[in-house]
Amino acid sequence: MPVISYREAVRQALDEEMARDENVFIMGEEVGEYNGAYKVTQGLLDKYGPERVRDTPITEEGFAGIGIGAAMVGMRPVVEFMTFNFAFMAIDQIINNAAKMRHMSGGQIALPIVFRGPNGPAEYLSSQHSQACQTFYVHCPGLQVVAPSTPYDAKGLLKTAIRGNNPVIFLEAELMYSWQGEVPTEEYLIPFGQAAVRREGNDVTLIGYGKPMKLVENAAALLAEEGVEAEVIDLRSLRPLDEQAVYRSVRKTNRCVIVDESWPVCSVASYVGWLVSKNCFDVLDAPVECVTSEDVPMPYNHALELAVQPSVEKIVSAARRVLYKE
Amino acid sequence: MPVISYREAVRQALDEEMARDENVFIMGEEVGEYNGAYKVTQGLLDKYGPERVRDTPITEEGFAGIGIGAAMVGMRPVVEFMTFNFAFMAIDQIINNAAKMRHMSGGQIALPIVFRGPNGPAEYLSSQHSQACQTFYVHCPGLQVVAPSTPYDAKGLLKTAIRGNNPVIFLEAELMYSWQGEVPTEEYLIPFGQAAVRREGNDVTLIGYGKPMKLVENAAALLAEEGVEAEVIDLRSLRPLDEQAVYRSVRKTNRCVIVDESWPVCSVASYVGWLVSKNCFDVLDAPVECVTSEDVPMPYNHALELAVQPSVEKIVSAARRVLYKE
Amino acid sequence: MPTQKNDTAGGYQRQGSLEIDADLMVRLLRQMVLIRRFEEASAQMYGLRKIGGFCHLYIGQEAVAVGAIATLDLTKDYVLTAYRDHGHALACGMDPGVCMAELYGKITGCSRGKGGSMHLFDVAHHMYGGNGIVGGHIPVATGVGLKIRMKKEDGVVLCFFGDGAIHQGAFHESLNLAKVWKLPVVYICENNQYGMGTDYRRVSAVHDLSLHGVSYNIPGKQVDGMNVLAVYAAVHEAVARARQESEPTLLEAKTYRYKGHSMSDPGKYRTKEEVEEYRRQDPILILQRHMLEQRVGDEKLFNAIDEDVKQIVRDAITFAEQSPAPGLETIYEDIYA
Amino acid sequence: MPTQKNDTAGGYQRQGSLEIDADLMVRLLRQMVLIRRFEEASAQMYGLRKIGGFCHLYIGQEAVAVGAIATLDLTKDYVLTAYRDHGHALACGMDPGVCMAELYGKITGCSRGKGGSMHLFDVAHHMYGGNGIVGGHIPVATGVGLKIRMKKEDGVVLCFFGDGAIHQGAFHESLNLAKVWKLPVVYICENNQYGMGTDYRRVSAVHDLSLHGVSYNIPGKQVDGMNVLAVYAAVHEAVARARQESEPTLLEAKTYRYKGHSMSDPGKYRTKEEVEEYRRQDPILILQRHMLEQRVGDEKLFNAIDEDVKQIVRDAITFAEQSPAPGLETIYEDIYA
Ligand SMILES: Cc1ncc(C[n+]2csc(CCOP(=O)(O)OP(=O)(O)O)c2C)c(N)n1
Ligand SMILES: Cc1ncc(C[n+]2csc(CCOP(=O)(O)OP(=O)(O)O)c2C)c(N)n1
Ligand SMILES: [Mg+2]
Ligand SMILES: [Mg+2]
Repeated sequence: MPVISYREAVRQALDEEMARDENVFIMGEEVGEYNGAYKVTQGLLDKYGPERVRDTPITEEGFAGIGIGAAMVGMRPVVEFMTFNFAFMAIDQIINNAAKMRHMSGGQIALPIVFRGPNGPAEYLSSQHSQACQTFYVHCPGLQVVAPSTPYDAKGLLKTAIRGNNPVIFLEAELMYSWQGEVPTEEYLIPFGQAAVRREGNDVTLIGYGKPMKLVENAAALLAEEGVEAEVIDLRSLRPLDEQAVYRSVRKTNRCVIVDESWPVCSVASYVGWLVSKNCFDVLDAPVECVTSEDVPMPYNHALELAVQPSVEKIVSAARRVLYKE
Repeated sequence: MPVISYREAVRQALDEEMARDENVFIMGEEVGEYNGAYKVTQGLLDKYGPERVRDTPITEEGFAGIGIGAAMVGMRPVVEFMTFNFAFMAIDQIINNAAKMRHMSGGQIALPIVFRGPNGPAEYLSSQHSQACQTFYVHCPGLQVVAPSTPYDAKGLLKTAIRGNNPVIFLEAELMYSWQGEVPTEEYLIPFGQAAVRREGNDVTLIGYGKPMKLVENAAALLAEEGVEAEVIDLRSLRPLDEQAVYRSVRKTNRCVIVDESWPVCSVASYVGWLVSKNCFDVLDAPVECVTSEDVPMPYNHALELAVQPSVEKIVSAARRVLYKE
Repeated sequence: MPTQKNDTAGGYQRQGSLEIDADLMVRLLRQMVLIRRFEEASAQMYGLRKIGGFCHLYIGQEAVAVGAIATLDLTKDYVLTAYRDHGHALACGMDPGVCMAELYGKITGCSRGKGGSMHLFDVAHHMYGGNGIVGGHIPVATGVGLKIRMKKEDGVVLCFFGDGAIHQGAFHESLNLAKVWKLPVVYICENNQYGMGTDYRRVSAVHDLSLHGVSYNIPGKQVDGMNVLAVYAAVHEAVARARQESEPTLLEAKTYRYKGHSMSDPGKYRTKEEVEEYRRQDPILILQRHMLEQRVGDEKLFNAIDEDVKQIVRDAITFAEQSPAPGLETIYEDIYA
Repeated sequence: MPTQKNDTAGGYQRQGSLEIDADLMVRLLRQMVLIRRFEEASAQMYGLRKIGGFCHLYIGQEAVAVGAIATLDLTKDYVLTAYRDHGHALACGMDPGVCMAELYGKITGCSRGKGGSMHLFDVAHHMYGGNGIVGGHIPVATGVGLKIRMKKEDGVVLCFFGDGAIHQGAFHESLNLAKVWKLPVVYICENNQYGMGTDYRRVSAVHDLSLHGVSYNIPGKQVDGMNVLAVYAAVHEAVARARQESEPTLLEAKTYRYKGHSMSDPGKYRTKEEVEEYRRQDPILILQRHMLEQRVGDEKLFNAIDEDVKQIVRDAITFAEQSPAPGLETIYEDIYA
């Protein structure tokens, strides 16, 4: 199977869906002539022209809303936010229009639109440019939210997102774009709401999604060296959430650590933490631990920047805690 | 002690703080000549004039940012959002500027600003006008968030908010404005981060905040009739959160129900639910239950509208569940 | 709504270079009267607590929606507006019973009782809401225009909004893109002088709102929003430009609402005299007077229309009254595909 | 920065009705050269990975910040800008060492290593950032103007932003309120022709950005942003209006950045020739040429300034290099009062 980058996987999904359906188009800042701030849309302007690969001015609220309007009447826009930090400018459109349109029209209107772009900390960016914004969307019914952690998932989930008839928040990450992974040449789609078991084990369940998955897998490898077999679950889709996959694993391991690079309060981690605590109450041998970013804005200094985020050490340590080894 | 309305309590806090400090001023839609969309600012224009009670155009992003700028240089703006549903227009200013200004200036800049207004469901308003928006702010470090449930708390907490040097999200509710309660004539302030025990009991801890507190107290009364003594905790302040008050109670009752009128996923309820599950792990006799709004946009039809929100019956039923009586 | 009857002789009237014939005048009158009676009934039913929440009546502004939407072909054109949407909904030809049922929160309402007064939608009639966030639908309407352009259709979009919405960033971002992308959207600012209790002159740096076109190289024009024929003519011209050249236009229709902002607003921010003055320029009276002058209508016709319309509104209420409420299970419906 | 030396004779130059004396020209030149050398050093240190993340150089645009800020009295006036802020910071008189230490992420940086290149702040010099969200600081700057007005101070605010920011709703909402409330804010659009890789003409409905004043009844004016004296004169006039009449102004300074958008941008969206053409209109050269003509400076002076400035920049780097990194405990600091 060819090994390609996450960036290329996203690009392939866009390319294939644009080729497949002429209603699919891309809009956002620098997606066209510049080939994408992070080169995700490289080559698409040349292939599909400026009608379908639209450079916008820096007006997130405006173009998000324009995407919504186009989607209401049958187009399938893919709106790129240069990063999700800038989507706060557009969040009224997403929360008040995209998530509500089907509902407040009594089901008359489908809204096939994808909002995608990098999310979460990158490097040396300080506090306005390094936020993990998933909570803002996962909280809101009417949206779907996915956060693929591999090129394979990125491609399969993005194709599902584009073909679906719901507004989807599709979370990538600048630092993931160069990650490599196997992606088949044949077409495939990955349904929403299905977590993936990345590693099987009986001693502790490690749950994560998106960029921190690499840390989680590395932590699991380290734990294996000390004889702890961790089961690793990648949620992939946050809304809908595959609760059963989580419970299945925790019922086997009786211990659970959740990893999330967002702030801790009202995080996906804490929500899953509560779900597990409640629904696996009788089988849990230890409190559910969450490893999140610290509850602080992101500092610029790199050592500090790394220190506030989840790390392999923090995950290993949390796993040891739920195993009462620390 | 005089009995006044929640509306009047908020108004008194504004009035007293404006009288005390000439840097305090109010801005927002209809706060002046109209005396407030919900009459909270009644009389203040007459008393303090249009320089300090400023009617704005309908430009939430603009006037929120203007408030932030004024606060950076020593003013103490109180920004009214007609409702927090409209604050999505301004949330970039709140998340990216208000919550970050002190941090990204390395502590040089204090930001004494209050964003206040009604939050949460009112009646017959459908999905764009009836959202409980706390998660969006509680999630974000750099902000403080309070949600008083009584006139007494509203006054004391608002005065603290205005005198403090941090950006505060102050959550009221349209349907609470007419609630009555005792408020002393002498000045008092309520510090942030202190929950209130509304009722003592040993059988189950019921936790809530803001408007649903009335439901929680009614539920406790009903439970008492069946011989269940619930301890009722009003969080009052969501960020900072008085974790210890919660744990203290749950360590006594060994059972916990959390009530929250927001959507369930990534809610304050689920966060507290995880905290309790983790930090009271050894003493919990039952899984922590959350009673939230349903995970759906708000319908207009009144019966449906009520059905999606927390109710006394739902709280009683959850309490019974954690007592294994149902 | 019964199909339009051509019950007058074929007089016509020039409005600018545009010919407006008797049939059209009757149609316009009929729609304005329908909206007026529908709104009066809404107020009454609100008083009886059949309708709740925010209910923003359109009385006084009928000429704007009616004159503007009459220029459209709603098999290919589109309408979007804000929360004061009953008038636009009816002018688009939406069924008054279905609209009233929505105000009642019934399952037979256009939005299955989920949307209420502020969220009237009818995909069949190309009425795309009914939006409650001031300014929030302006980019959305612009996006409908983008679809028309991308699909090379010859439709146009009318985007209605208030004087209060024009300051929102969303409006400005939209106009810039509509011009840059050459989108067939006619932006119609219904300047009824007040955004809630705020006289627009208190919060607007300019008092001629059509000036906002200048920054976007978009033609801007003021039009008498109490005169349905003037509205028709101005929108007709803008629609033609949109349809033929795919160019946006900004129109400011000077109008007035007789009632409070919503049912809960006593309207103390304006004088009785001011309201009376505008009532004397009532859009229905203006058109009727004009029809009398042009001899394309008489009291008898007017009365017939009124009777006809009243019956339609009575039927709408009966329909709403007799419709069932949505079942509780519908709470989980209409959220995801 | 050492205090300004008056090392030329007292020649002066009229720019419009404004007198610009030799001392001022030397000061302006010195600041522009300081920024130039500081930015070159930043690029170099970025190459050495001493600085990371987004680093937006101001080279080519020096005349705008320097000419504009020179009109201010920073004991009472204020400056706010976006993420391309090194030039404004230095023009406000911020210590180059403290700025460089911030770029290095050191505890001695103005923002204690929390902010980095995009977030230079110095309350003592009334430099209020350094904001990373395009358009997001425009309302904030407007709010600083509101404080001045409410406290009846006679300060003014300069709000700098790019051609890319002018379409953001935040800009439009701000201008409307600045006019309605009569705020002493001068909005300076630094039109360096590109917002990242986007030629502004591709995304702007109008090509004369100063036209945006029209919608707000605010005077709008274009100015040659490569000519520091022209900038000085135009801003001087706008500042006077703000100070005396408390009225906002919109200025569009036509300028150019020589480097990529940030350090990671190869700048393929423009030709070498275009860049070369602007380099020939280099703001430093233009001023030097002018000073030579006016006989208020010579090569010797220019070299002396350059040597002096280079030493300042070397010292700044030494300071940054030798400063300690912030301790891990600082993570929890500077968040709440
Ligand atoms: C973003 C937002 N802010 C505030 C409101 C509350 N609100 C509803 S209508 C209205 C006034 C709007 O006035 P205008 O645009 O002139 O329309 P009109 O009501 O006159 O038709 C306000 C402030 C809202 N719905 N949305
Ligand atoms: C709201 C927002 N959207 C997008 C970005 C990403 N971004 C950073 S700078 C920039 C270009 C801005 O161009 P301009 O305003 O002309 O300023 P210049 O860089 O030319 O100084 C963009 C798109 C951002 N920082 N904020
Ligand atoms: Mg109005
Ligand atoms: Mg630029």
